[in-house]
Amino acid sequence: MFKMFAEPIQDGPLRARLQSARAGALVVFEGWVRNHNEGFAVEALEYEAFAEMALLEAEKILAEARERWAIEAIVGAHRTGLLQIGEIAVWVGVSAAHRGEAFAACQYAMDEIKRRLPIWKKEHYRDRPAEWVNCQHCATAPAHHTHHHSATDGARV
Amino acid sequence: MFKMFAEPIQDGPLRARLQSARAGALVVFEGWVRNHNEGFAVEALEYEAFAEMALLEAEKILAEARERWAIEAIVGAHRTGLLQIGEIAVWVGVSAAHRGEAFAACQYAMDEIKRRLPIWKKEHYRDRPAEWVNCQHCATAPAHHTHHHSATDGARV
Amino acid sequence: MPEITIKYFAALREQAGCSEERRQTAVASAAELYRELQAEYGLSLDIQHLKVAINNQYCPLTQPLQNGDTVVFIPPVAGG
Amino acid sequence: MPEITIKYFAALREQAGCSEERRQTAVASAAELYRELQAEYGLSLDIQHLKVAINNQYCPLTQPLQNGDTVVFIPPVAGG
Repeated sequence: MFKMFAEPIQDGPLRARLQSARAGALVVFEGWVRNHNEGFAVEALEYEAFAEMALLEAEKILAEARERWAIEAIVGAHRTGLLQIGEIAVWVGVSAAHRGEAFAACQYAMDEIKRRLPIWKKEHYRDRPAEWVNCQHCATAPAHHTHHHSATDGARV
Repeated sequence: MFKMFAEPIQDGPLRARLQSARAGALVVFEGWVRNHNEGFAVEALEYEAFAEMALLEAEKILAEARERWAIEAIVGAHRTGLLQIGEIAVWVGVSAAHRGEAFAACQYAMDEIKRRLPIWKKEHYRDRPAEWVNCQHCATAPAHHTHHHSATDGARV
Repeated sequence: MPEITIKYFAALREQAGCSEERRQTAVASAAELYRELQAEYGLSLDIQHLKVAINNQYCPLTQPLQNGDTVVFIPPVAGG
Repeated sequence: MPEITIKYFAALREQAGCSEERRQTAVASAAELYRELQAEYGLSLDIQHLKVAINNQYCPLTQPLQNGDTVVFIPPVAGG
């Protein structure tokens, strides 16, 4: 199960899906809005999603995780709209019999979510105009900038 | 900060210690009592701790994690007493600017907690007498059993 | 001429000034469509940094367009 | 003779029938102390599977004991 939230992510219903008497391990990842990125003071973030495709792609990622590791359940969520510092932008939880599988599946899902979901963020800075992360680099310095939709370039967490 | 709980672990105060405007990532691990171990149906677990040393050793582990990875905060907790299926036996949370560090530090702390803290568990089975995990093996089959306090032998998660 | 729906997100949405439009066009591929839009709106993103999805499926930029297709040009993503 | 405090946990606690005791003993090391206790209580754990902590510090089993020491024999752990 993967959900998009326009309001603050409530983890209660997400966690409920992970409960299992067979599970000995739970790993939860939360991506928080932090107050800086690449040296600039950030005041807020705006997330925009191509929701239909993001949900399709997210379900593919969760299915891949279930196929690759012996886990009980995996659940994710992503926020859209304007977020303040400290708010949860992304949430992934995995339950499994053993902790190695829970860690690996959670980390895989997060890497792929950042790499593949059609979701964008606009950073609102304290000292300069807001900009869409990655896009402005591409527009202004394409010759020196070769990330090709990389997961890490300009990524937040 | 590491705490021992004789009552159910409440994660609210633990999570509060992890808050940081500089953190973009939170990883939380929970070890749950599961309903089986090594093929036997488990009905409950009893944890006993040499609390003074467990706390000393746990603080060493958290300090090692802070030294090795760029993290904002790391907090842990371990339960003692009789636990039912689904209850939280161990809790570790890590906040960091970036997710790689949060995952690595959390996983390291869990590995070391299982390996080093003087804490024992007695498994109460459905179909046979309760036993202290690891100890009975040592007593009854020392010649065939060479774990030497290993982290994985008979471990739950 | 085939009629195409185009959805815009993030920087492209701001530059196009709308989030969705329908247009009749004779272009042969997604790449040609992007050049048409780029000329009209002054879209700043170079096509080499975009992916394209047609009817919610990622496709090559050379994909021919059919009447009724929904096309989305996808800037470098930054979720999470 | 030196007086030693011994704390018992888990399987050792159940076999010794107590969680703590003080005893006067002439043994020269932690290992000798364990053999003394093993003979008295029939402790089933072989010493090769134990660690020893003296005054909350892990020590070699050969460590000599001092008056006032607190000794804990630590069976294979199973926390988490």
